[in-house]
Amino acid sequence: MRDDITKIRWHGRGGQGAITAAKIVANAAFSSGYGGVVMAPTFGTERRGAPVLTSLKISKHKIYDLSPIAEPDVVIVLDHLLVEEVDVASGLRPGGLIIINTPRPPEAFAFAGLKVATADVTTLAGKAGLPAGIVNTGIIGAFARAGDLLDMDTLAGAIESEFAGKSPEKNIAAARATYKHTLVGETDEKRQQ
Amino acid sequence: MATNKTTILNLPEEELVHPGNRACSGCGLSIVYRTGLKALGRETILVVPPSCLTVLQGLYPIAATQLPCLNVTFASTAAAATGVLGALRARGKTGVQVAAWAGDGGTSDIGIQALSGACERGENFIFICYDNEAYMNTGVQRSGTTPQHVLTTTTPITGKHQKKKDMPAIMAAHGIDYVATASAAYPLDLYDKIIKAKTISGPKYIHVHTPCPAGWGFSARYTVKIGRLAVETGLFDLYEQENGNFRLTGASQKLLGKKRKPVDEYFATQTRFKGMDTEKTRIIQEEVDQKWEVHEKAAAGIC
Amino acid sequence: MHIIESGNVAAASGVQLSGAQVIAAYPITPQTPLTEKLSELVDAGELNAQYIPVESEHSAMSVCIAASSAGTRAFTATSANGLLYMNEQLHWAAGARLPIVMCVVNRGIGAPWTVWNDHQDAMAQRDTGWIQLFCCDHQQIIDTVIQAFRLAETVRIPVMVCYDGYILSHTYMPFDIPESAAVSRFLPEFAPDWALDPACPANLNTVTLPDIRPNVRGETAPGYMEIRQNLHGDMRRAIDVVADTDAQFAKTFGRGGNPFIEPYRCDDAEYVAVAMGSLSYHLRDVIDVLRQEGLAIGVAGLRLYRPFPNRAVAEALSAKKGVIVFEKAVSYGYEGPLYADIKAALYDCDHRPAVHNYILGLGGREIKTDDLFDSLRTSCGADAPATREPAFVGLKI
Amino acid sequence: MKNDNNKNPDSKKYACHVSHSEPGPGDGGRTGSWRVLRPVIDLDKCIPAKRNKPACFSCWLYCPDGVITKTVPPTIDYEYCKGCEICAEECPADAITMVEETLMIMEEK
Repeated sequence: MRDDITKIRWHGRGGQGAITAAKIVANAAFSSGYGGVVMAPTFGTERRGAPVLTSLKISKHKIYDLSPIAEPDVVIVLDHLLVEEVDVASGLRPGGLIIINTPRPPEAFAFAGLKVATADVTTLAGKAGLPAGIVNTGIIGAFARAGDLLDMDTLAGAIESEFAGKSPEKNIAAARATYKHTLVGETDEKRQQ
Repeated sequence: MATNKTTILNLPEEELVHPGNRACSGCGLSIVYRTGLKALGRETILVVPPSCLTVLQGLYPIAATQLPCLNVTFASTAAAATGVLGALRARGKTGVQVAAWAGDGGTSDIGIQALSGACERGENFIFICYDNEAYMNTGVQRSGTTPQHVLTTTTPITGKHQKKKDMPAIMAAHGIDYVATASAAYPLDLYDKIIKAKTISGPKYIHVHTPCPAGWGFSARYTVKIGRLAVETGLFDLYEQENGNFRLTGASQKLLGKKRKPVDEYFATQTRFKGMDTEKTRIIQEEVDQKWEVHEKAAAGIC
Repeated sequence: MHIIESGNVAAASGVQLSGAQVIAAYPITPQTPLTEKLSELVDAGELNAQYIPVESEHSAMSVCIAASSAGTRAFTATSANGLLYMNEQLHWAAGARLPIVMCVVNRGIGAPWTVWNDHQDAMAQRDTGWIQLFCCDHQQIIDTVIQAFRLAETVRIPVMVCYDGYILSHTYMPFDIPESAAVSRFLPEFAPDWALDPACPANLNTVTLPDIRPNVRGETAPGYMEIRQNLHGDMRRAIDVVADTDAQFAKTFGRGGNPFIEPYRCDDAEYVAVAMGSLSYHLRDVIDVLRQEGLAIGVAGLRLYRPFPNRAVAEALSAKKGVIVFEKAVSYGYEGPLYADIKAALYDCDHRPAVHNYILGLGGREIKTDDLFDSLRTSCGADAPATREPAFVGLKI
Repeated sequence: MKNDNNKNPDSKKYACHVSHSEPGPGDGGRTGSWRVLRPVIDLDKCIPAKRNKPACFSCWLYCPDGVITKTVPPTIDYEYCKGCEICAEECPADAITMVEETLMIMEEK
């Protein structure tokens, strides 16, 4: 199948804003010349608080397959408790990246053959002045740092447009602070099965 | 009443319904319709679901009605009136009345959802229900407003077991500003109520008791007489409920403090009441008496 | 201007640009965000329309019927059981020749309840006299909504714009929002020949007799059957108008060119997969891989389902070895409705390809790319089964 | 509303058949033929006729088909009168009698 598509799967909880985060990244990608951008939220009846996931596919070319991502390149987890609840690494390709909002360091997570990046977005976003639990913009900073698709300034611009007229400054500050404090671990070859 | 009552002499002469239509001889609806259109006037758009009125109004390509009319599906009358109103607003057209005109089945049974929705939305229309107390267009089947014990083709032997649905009360419960009842036997009272309804904005509901010779089993000659008897026995009351204030009108108002005719006098005139016996009649007479006790108290200011 | 938004917002933007004057709205998943967006546009003063929050889908179509009869451009949207609840109204709107446009955000039908995508809702309404157009992505959604108004108002037949629930309605992707001034040129203000009006009273949709009858001037007026035949005839003629509308749209906006069938690698193909909606795009990736394997295969996305473009279908498919029809609906007790229609369109051809039928994705069952490979390899092989029974793809029990 | 501003000339080619009825009398035919009994006004009893000025008009008010005129004296359009007898029943002066239609026809001959 096509190898020109970067597939990013977002894990969050209903109401946590994973869709908005994915949309911001989608806009940043599109404005950076990625003509093929598809963001597909969980299809269903999920309610506030329940685990949800969102698929984001990015390519230079138009994307025709809109089916949910089964084999992601990147997984982004907005709430580290989900790691216990959901198989967040399901289908992640060997050497793939998993970004987790957690106070713990990457070494604390045992994902065989995967690169783990962590940031305490909850604390950083709070310090940036966002209400408790708003982590969807902060985690974009971790994506900018750990991923190699889009840079922080481009993503900050996308956050600004998303929250245009609704004081984007705190959200941008949360993302930039997270960018600074993201810890990126090494791929743990030893744990690879 | 602040407005002057219309008399036969100043009731407009112009007819908006053509003769030679398909209504039955002696049709109560024809009296109601003919009078109603005089009150509505030419600056009106009608909305009509299937009913005897569909037949009265004429078969393609000839219309007995001289007003524009949209025929719609059975359940959709008030929603269609809503759509006409929306279009008039969109076109910036003012001064046109939208009047929905349905039978009792089309109002109280299949049409009640759309009607309730339109009232809740506060649509500026007049809804006229002509109540001939059964599905007459399909050949006399029971409806929600068929009175208790009445024989219809779907209550053929022991009559309808349930009581008549009080549609005007349901409409009043929507909190709309104008609910009125009227009768084919009192065209001038009906005329004045429609004229008043035209001056009120928001949903207006007028429920018109409409004798049907074929469906009720009486000679066409007595359409008006039987309509009058329903009022004089206190079975059907003429009233207005304006901004929530209930007030008997016309012939019903005149019955206050007077002796009403016994209900069996009304039952005896129609074959649909063949199943009535002394006991059933007694119970209904009691119910009517109780209802009128409330009327009397209300009129005397005792609540 | 390009934006990244959901399919429902693409549809709402199309409605906004088309200047719908009366919008009837009733929520149902997955159409609801479209209704919400329209209410937002009206509330914000960005769309000058009467937004009427009705109490049922039946009433939503009533409002559209009445508003259209009274001379305004009317729109509503629904899905699944909401569409079924409108059924008699759909026949009414078409019989009354009202150019209403409705988005149908395709969803499976209960019972049992499902909120997920298939095409059973729209397919079940194929005989209501509505034109049915299917969209594959957001650009097609917004473009098709705008075209639908012009098409409907030209042939005076209502149009359904169908797009996949969730897969398109809730998915975000980039699309271009056409310039408002260009849309106004493409789609002039609605100016019907007649409308409900006290100045010129007419009684619309009256009881019509089996036989013809003179009117008030002594001229012969049609009977019920002539009126119905006229609808059918105009539906058939609408096929050309669909093509013309598409051509005019392409001239103005530079998009289009495939009004009936959107072909992908079909020219030299021996086999062609046929599907409607987003699935036809999904199949493109599968076809690319099969091409690499040496299989001469293409995919044809059917855009117009009713009226059925049978000549275009015959032209596109009759010379092929095999046609593989994938569809998200069943005519219970027979086969896939699209399959039946395609076979019928090929009946008169000198050469008739083998036609295969796969039913998949019912009630949102995930359409696995691997399953598409398997189905296509099975039907394109030298020993492809000749069975005429539809095969259900993706069953797990 | 008849509209001549239709900017879409193609649309005129379509929908030549729709069920739009125009107002006119006699949709149900000459309904006078439905009649078995004919209402005949006795002008010696009829109130407006007797007083020679507008009065009463109960027959006009209650006639379901609107075939009685509000004139002095009132007249009945026998072409469309269905013979329901309501006018005869409601006339306060008993001025209207119902006469066998067959007798009337013989008399006319």
